[in-house]
Amino acid sequence: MDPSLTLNPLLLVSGLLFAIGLTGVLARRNLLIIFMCLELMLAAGNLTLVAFSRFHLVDGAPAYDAHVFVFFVITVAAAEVAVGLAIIIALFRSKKSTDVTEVTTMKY
Amino acid sequence: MSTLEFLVSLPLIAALAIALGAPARFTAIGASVLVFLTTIYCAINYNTSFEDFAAWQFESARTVFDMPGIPTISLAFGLDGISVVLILLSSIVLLAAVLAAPDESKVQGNSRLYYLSLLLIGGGALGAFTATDLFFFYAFHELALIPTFLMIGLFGRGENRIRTAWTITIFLSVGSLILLVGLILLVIKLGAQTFAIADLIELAQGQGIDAASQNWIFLLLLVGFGTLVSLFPFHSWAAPAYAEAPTPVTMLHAGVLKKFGLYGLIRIALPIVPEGFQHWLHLLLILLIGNILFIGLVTIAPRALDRMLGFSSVMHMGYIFLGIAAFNTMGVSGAVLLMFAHGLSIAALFALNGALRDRFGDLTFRRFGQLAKSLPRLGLLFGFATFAAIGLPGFANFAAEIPIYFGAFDGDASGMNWLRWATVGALWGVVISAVYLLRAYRSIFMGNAPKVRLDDAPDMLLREMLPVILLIAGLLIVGFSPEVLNQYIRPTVNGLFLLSAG
Amino acid sequence: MQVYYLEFLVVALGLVMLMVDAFAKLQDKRSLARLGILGLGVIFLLLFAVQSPSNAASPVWKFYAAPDNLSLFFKGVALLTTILSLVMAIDFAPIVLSKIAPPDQGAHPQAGLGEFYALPVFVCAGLMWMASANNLVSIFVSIEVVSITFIILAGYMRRNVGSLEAGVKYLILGALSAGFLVYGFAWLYGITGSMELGPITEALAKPEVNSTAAMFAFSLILVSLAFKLGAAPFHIWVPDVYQGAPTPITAFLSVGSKAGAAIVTLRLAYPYLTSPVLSTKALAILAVIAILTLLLGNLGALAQKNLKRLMGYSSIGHSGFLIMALASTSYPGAVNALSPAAVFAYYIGAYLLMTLLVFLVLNVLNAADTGETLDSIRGLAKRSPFLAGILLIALASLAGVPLTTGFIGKFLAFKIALDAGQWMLIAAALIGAAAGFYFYLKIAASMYFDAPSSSDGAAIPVNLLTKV
Amino acid sequence: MNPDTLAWLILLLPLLSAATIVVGIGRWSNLSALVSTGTAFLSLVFSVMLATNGEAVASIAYPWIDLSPSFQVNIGFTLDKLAIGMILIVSSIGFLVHLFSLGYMREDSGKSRYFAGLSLFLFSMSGIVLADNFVMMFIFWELVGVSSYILIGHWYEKNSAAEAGKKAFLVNRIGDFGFMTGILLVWILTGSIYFKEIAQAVGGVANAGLLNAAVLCVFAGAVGKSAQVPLHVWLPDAMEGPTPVSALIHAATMVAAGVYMLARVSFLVDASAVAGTTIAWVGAITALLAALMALQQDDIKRILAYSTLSQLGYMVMAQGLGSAGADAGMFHLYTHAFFKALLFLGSGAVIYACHHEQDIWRMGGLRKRMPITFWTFALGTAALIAVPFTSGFWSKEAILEALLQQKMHGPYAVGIIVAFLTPFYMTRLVLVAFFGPSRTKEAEHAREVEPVMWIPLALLAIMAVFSAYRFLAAPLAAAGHADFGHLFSHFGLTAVLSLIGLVVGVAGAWFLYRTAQKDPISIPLFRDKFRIDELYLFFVDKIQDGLARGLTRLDRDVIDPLIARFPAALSLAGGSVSRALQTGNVQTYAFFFGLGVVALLYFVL
Amino acid sequence: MTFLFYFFSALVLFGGLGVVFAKNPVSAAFSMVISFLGMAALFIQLDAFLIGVLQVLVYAGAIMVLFLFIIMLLDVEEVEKRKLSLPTVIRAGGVGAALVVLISTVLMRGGTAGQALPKLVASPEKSDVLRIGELLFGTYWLPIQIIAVLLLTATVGVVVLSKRELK
Repeated sequence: MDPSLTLNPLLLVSGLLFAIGLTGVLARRNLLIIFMCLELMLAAGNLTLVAFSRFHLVDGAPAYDAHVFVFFVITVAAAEVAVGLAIIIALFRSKKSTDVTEVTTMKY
Repeated sequence: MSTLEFLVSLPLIAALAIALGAPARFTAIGASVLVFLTTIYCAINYNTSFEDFAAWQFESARTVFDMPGIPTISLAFGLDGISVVLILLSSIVLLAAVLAAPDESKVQGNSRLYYLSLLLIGGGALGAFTATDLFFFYAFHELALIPTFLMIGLFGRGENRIRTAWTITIFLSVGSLILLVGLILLVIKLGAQTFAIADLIELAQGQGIDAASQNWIFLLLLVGFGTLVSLFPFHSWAAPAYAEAPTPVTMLHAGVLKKFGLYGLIRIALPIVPEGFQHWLHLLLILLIGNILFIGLVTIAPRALDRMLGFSSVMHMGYIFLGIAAFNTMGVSGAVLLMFAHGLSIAALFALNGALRDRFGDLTFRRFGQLAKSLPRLGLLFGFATFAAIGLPGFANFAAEIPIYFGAFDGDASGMNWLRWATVGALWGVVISAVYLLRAYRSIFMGNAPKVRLDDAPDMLLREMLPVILLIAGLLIVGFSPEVLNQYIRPTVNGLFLLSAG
Repeated sequence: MQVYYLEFLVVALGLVMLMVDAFAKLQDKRSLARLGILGLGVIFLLLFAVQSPSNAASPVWKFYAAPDNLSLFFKGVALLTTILSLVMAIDFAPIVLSKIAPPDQGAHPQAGLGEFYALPVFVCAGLMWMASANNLVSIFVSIEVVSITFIILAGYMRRNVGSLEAGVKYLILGALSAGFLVYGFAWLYGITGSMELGPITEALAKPEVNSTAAMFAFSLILVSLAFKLGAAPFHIWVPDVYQGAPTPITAFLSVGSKAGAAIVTLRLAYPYLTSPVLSTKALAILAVIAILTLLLGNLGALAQKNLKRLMGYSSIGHSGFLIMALASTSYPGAVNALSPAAVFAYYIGAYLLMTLLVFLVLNVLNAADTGETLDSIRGLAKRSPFLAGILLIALASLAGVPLTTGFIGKFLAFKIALDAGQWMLIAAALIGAAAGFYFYLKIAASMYFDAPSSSDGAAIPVNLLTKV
Repeated sequence: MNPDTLAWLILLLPLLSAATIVVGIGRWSNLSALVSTGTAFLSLVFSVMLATNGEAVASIAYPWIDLSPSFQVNIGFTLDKLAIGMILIVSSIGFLVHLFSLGYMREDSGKSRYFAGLSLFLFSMSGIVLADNFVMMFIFWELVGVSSYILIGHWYEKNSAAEAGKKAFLVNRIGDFGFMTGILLVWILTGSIYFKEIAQAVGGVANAGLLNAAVLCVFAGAVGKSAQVPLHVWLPDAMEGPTPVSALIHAATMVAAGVYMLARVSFLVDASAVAGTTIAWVGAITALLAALMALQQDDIKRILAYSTLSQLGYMVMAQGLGSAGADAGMFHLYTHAFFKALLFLGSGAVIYACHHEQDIWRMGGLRKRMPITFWTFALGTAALIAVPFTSGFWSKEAILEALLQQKMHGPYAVGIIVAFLTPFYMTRLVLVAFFGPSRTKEAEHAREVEPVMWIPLALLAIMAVFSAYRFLAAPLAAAGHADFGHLFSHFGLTAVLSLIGLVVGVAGAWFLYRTAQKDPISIPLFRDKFRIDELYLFFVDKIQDGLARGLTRLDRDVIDPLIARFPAALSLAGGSVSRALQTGNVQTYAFFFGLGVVALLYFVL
Repeated sequence: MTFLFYFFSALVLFGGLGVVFAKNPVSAAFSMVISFLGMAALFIQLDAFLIGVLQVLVYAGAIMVLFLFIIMLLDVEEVEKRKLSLPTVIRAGGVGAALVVLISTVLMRGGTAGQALPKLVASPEKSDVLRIGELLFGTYWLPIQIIAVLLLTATVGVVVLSKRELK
């Protein structure tokens, strides 16, 4: 890879993706899409981790600890998606909708 | 188990026993009598030549909580001259209150809870007055909070009783929270490793607390203790609460529990943060004059006896504060004596108020008149209690007020100062309290025939009179011979000023 | 015995329960819960048999802190909470079943109940791991075990709108907080180059550490932890989820989840609070959070009518006290200084007892189908003096009336804040505590002062296990 | 018996009697009456024994409050001439009143209470007289107030009596407020509360301003108790009590206490010229106003009451001279005690005979029907209007002389004017009540009273005439200086003016009232007592009660909201904010979450 | 090569934006896949081959399919009926923009600016798959067990939650 690449652009990309994900969570009403945005945020975290690991060499190699962490994050994300989708299905069954703004029976 | 541990646990054990099914009234009276006898025993065996303010008699202590970072907490008890007087007060009023409580069958609701709460309140007071560890000193007082709340809400009179229960509870708990902050701060600033009051005083004698911190701490203590004592302007809980609480609770609260704040000021604030005290002296004087004159005048206005008595109890706190503000042997001794006297007299007044309420319900003055004719015994006892509260010679109140006035006036002859002007105000307050109490007496017991039905209002029975007679007898004995109690108070208060003398 | 066996025993217990549920034809699946209670009880006893590690070189210690009193205490809290939640869950069984309709004809009439008892056991394991986690990875995975399982449990009663709603809310906000946690961990790793808390602490203590980046990472992590603790401004989920979730789960969530989050917060804040460069700012931000939490939680509870919701606000308020203790830390403390860890331990210990007591009573009421609003406990003192008395004591303790355990916690929190001279915090805590008096006593008032509502004047049955 | 024992017995016997009646024997009213009268008699006996003993120094004191070394209050005695003389007056009048009451209150339902009150009164009064320090005096001072409250309000079913009792107590309390302040001021100035020590220390007091204030404050006590203007309003109302009580209050006990106290502390008045002048003027004004008011009263007891006020004015005038006038004042107090007791008991007999009719215009012609009463009453009147050679003549002369000598010309002039007025209104009273025809049935059916009532009258009549003479005034030797030699050697301006006043007054009344059937002159201002009562009423109703109501409102609407309700409302509002965040919409929650993140990061970065 | 970085970065970001602005969930899912593919490429550029492959396998292969499956299951028509509401978008955008500003601040002041890409020292003897495998099942045995528990509970949970109900 181009040695002229510096850390900041990578971090910027991940930061932007994180912000985009957050914006999506805040803006969208469809639970499914909200869930995708959450995945984007997790992925942004992963990108940050990998970027840092590549810039903090251990014995000349990338820090694999971070890679392992990314591995865990991906696993957790998958589990989360599974559970989330299960809940979404249950919700859809009872409400016939995946619009979060309709889930407001409890307030104040 | 030491004597004092026995004394304090008696009412608590009795309360537990009632909760578990012991006959309520019988157990409560039995426990109160035992408490009374135990206090008498303590009083008799107290060595009155003992002038150390940082030491106690009948001491006992057991460590209950010890962790790094906070001072050791011990369940420690002890008696000084002041607490001897106060436990005497507590036990007399407790006995009177339990006697004045209605029979189990006449309690509207859970009679077990009724007596149990009374005992808890009494036990809390006894604990607070005998604890020599700051933590338990505080904690025991709070013990009474919930029972008071329940008692007023459950057994109180009037439609507003629940609101009133709230008011008193929130007011007092906020007050105690502020107090708690003050107390913890005090311990921190002293760098104490225990909560033993003796250690705290000793530390204060050494390095002490810097002036700025003293000012803060005293202010916190003043507001905290003051709220508990209904110091102006933190008084608005008192009158309605006393008016609407069940009679025995009012007797215990107005008579005994309220004195905790004053005791705290003398026991904790005066020896440990004297500079803070001096710094806020003028504020204290203004507030206590607020109690005496402002609340005094307010006391004239109510149209019903119970509220008026409630306010009068607030007003009379001003005199005790004046004694403390005087900050000399006379003033402080007088203040302690007045705590005792006021406790008995207000308890007697409220007991009689309760007797009237049992007979006639609503206590609006307009409905009454000439009762001395049909209820002569009630009239006579009420007269005694009234005159005691007015501060008539022969009753303990007067014997306490005199040293307070002299204490507050003490000093050089150069002229008037704040303290002296405050005393003059307090003297005028004596006129005011005569105005409202005599008005009350006049409109209830004298004058034209009453509007209320007298057929089903028999004169007082011996059973009802007993608590009042007990209280009035106490007042008269001490009034004729204040030395009965001064012998305890004097050395301890001297000890306090020996401390401040260095 | 090695300390990390404990969690595996718990997991094994959970597996056994799942297996029994699946293969043994149980008549009454509630015996599964009893089995779980028994097993967890045994494991709780084993806590006292933990030895100091013999295999110091094992890689496990990179992820798992050597046993100390603190972690053992929090493991105990986790076990105890789970046990009590299972006790509640036994009573709660009919309600759960009514909200998850039987799947097919011929299926076991209690289908779905077994998992309701087994999942908390896995949560327990997660909480115990949290108590010992000392590595970003293990912290992350154990937190996720707990929170994902809680999502399931909160939404467990899927035919109940409230429960489902609780599940959805916890799901979205929980995932959001997980995103912040990952992102924060990534940055923390980027700054320090390590996943282990020990080296992280050393790295952050260096004077050349970049405070902007470090504080950025701290904030992101704090967002997530504050969410788990229910601290403002990330507390918003708490009342809703508490209200919607099945009562035993609410109880579990309020104590277990909070305890786990508390110890993780303690661990993760430590490097920052000890760092000479970062501690001032870290303390300030904690103080702000504490003030907000104390006020929003306690004041929010004032006008609350639903008891579970009220407990939610109360839980926020208690988090405020916890964070207040953390925000008043001074590292390195004086020799005899009060450590926030001790305050946490006492506070959580007391909080556990009284909160679970409240929920036990609520659960009994729930099971007796009396509802969970303030109105539903009107006149409880007349219907069931025993329950009312218990609830009164628990409430007094929550309110912090002296001579109850709750007072010790509050007392310590005040003490440590006063030690630090945090005046704003103290003021907020005073307001909070005063408000607490009001709303806890409001429950008591309803029990004692009001007449029982309408017909259900009957005494409420309480089963023996709950009574104990 | 030694003087100490005697003094203690005199003091405690009445208390014992009162306590016995209250605690034990109250239900047997006759027994109560006997016990009370018996102790009164014993007191008299012991007083006489004390008097024959002469001056003594008391040695036994009871330490009441002992906060040594800073403060010690003893119950101890002064047994000098002043005290002994006074105790003699108190106990003798007291005994006679008891005796009279046995008859007068025979049928009363509250007889036990009444006699308990009398005993308490006697106890209190003895305490004041014997006190050797200010605090002790104050103690009994207050007790006198209570006793008067009990006795004046004896017929409590009557609104007027209930009010009168209360009024007496409260007005006295106002005076006591000043008295206590005065005591405190004297204490800081001289460092003592004991009369003996104060007398020694008062010379050394540097702060003259404070001393003036102190003496005036102490005097305020006397103003209240001795019913001087402006605190005189209670005394006429005190007539609501049974007549013997009026006699007791007016003659020997309550009102005398103020004068006695001033005499006791005359050294203080000496030390403060300003205070002395003020005291003299207050006395003078009281004497004048009271005499003017007496001119237009119709109630026999009220006329006497105002005359008492007026005479008290004389005494206080004398006390304003300090030790120079103290003897004269006490002398007048002594003579006045007898003739005023006589007059009151006489009027009591009249009222009793007329079935509780008190309006003089509804009497008339009693001279024939009640001869003994009439003659004794006439003798009392003679003494009061200072007919030469009666006791009142000597004592009044002494006061005016003293005033003249001390160059208090203003009060002296007022004193002379009053000397014109007194004979006028007293003659009016006697003429209307005893002469002419009976105007009502009650008056027609009046008969002479029984011996138990007229014997005291007779005894008192003797005293009224002769008490000024040395053989009877021996106990008051220092003061009692009525002798002919004195009269002739000093026969001068004062005597002449007094005699002119006497003649003019009697003649004027004779001329106006000899045959009058109704009052020929009408001066509303005098009749309405200068509207001072209304002024007080205004103060109580409008100012005090208004203030009470206003402050109540302030307390309820400002202080309570400020201290309690405002914070509570604020908390609830905060709670609403907190709850308003919970919209129930998870998207909003996420938004707050994001907002929180941004805020947090902004705060940190 | 820098071009590749920018290209894939753009892919990542536009994919992300696509998710946010997609009209219906299906296109959102596809945008997400595009984003993740770009990210996988970035991973590979950063010498994280295994992670890159996993990213493709797990996200593009599994998760997206899962999403699509659910979307189909739930009947797309029903899924998104309403448009975005403007205030929500504005406030969300506001928060997002603020976050971007804050992150940029961190990037400017956070000490990460100008860090050049260090050269890998020699080609690794072991592939990163091997290294990560060793780590995962050696050093990281405890977390992997925990993750296992997580997957177990998730599975149980999903089964319980989505069990078919009798109507």
